Amino acid sequence: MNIVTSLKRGVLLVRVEGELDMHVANEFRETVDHALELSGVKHVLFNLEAVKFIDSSGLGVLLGRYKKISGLGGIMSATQIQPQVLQIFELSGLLKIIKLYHSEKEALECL
Amino acid sequence: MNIVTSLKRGVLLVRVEGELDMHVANEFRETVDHALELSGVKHVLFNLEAVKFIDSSGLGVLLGRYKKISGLGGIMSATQIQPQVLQIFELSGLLKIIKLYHSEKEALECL
Amino acid sequence: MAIKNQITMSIRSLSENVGIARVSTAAFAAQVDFTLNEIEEIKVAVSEAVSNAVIHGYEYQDGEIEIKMTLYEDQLEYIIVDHGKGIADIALARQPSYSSDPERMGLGFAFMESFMDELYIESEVNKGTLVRMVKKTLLKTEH
Amino acid sequence: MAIKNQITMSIRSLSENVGIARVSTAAFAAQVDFTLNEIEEIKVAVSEAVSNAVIHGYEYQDGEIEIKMTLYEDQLEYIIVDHGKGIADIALARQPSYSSDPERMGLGFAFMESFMDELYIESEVNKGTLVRMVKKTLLKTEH
Ligand SMILES: Nc1ncnc2c1ncn2[C@@H]1O[C@H](COP(=O)(O)OP(=O)(O)O)[C@@H](O)[C@H]1O
Ligand SMILES: Nc1ncnc2c1ncn2[C@@H]1O[C@H](COP(=O)(O)OP(=O)(O)O)[C@@H](O)[C@H]1O
Repeated sequence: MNIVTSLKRGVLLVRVEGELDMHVANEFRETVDHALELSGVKHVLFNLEAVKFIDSSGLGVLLGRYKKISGLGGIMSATQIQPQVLQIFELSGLLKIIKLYHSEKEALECL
Repeated sequence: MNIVTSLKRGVLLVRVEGELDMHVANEFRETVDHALELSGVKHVLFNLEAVKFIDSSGLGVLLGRYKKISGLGGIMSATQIQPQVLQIFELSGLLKIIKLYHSEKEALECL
Repeated sequence: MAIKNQITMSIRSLSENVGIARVSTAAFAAQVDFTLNEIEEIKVAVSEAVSNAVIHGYEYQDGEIEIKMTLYEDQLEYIIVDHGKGIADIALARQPSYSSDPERMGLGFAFMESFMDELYIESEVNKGTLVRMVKKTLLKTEH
Repeated sequence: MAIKNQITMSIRSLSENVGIARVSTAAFAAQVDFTLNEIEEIKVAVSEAVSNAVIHGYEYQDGEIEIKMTLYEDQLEYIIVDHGKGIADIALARQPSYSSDPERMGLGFAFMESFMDELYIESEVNKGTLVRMVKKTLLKTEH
């Protein structure tokens, strides 16, 4: 798992690479929460292009981030989701609460 | 394993995809030998771009093809070898008897 | 039913082994002409079952998890066994969104159920849990 | 030496399982910060040992092959065991280019030797063969 966070136009951009399962769930949660606190912004955009696998443990951390972000009044969105990850998002209902964009550019313009 | 053979300027071009181990050795041998007989040509060019793995069983079939081809007075050559496969070729001495080219085009012009 | 291939694995209850189990079971499934999507479904189902053994079965403590993969004429079977805590009420545990852990989503069994063709659970409190999942290979050819 | 992780596998002696063993052992090795090249070397070594069990140990007949992978503080160990034909003269078998089969290259043990840091072979005729290979992980970190 490789996570790179950066600030773009008042949005926390999180680029994730790897398989989002229970093994990396803690590290993922801590990295994102830490970056959120440091940056002081409230909107988060996940670029999931390099996430080839997710299961319910990975979903759980994303849902936890959603609760935190919306508690701050922010919007959680994602871009470049792989079909396999999208299927899991659909099944779990996560698709209803997370905003999807085709590209980072599009997302940053809309947020 | 996926093997596609074709005739180009009197050379049998063999494009291989997959892992060249004992599981696919027989199929590989039969496909190449059959194409050699059908075509009636004597030079063979292997495009190994999509061969990500080879072990001594895979090497064995290549060496067997070399013996057959040189017995017919032909030249055996290969193109686009992956670094990992190249290392095995070097260690086994196969590099000394097989001609390497950068591209199919270069090989077909030289053969 | 004649067994065409079988692999058994015994892994330690460690989170890093969930990914290794996933890779191994996917490689086993690749013998059959499943689509990439079906292989992904198997990976999710196995990931859920093995994660459950680590999280709930052994509560992140030491333990062994056994994985048995069997290829039959018409189906692929995965059995995941732990010798941990066990499940008191299987019907409750299988309910979507039910989790004994407020931090978790309760979707593990729901995913196993939707991604595989059969799901069977056997469990005894303080003895352990066995999860058996089947994916049909009918109309598929083998490599 | 403390064991940090361990997985055992039992596979049938079938050529399709050589690739599955390779994938599983590579996934196990990926816990350590090996380079891609080192992982490839491990894959070749494991492929040779498992292929030998299928080809020479069981001569393509039914049989079980056990694979034990262990991660220690400073090394990764792979043990491959078959209960087949065995090797009468291990020193001879280890010689590069020696093969009891004229169709083969006799490079299996040579590759195991050059790609791993240690190679140890134990064998008894009609009992079986054990191959133990070690790759040092010194100076590597774990994920
Ligand atoms: N191997 C197991 N050992 C003990 N309890 C288990 C096991 N697997 C599942 N359970 C129980 O079943 C519940 C539901 O499991 P699941 O649907 O996978 O959701 P989750 O893992 O998110 O809790 C778990 O919360 C747990 O109480
Ligand atoms: N698992 C085994 N069981 C029985 N004999 C073996 C086994 N592994 C190797 N051998 C013997 O050792 C010889 C050398 O093995 P190796 O160096 O791998 O070359 P190759 O597989 O090409 O013959 C084999 O030809 C065989 O006679």
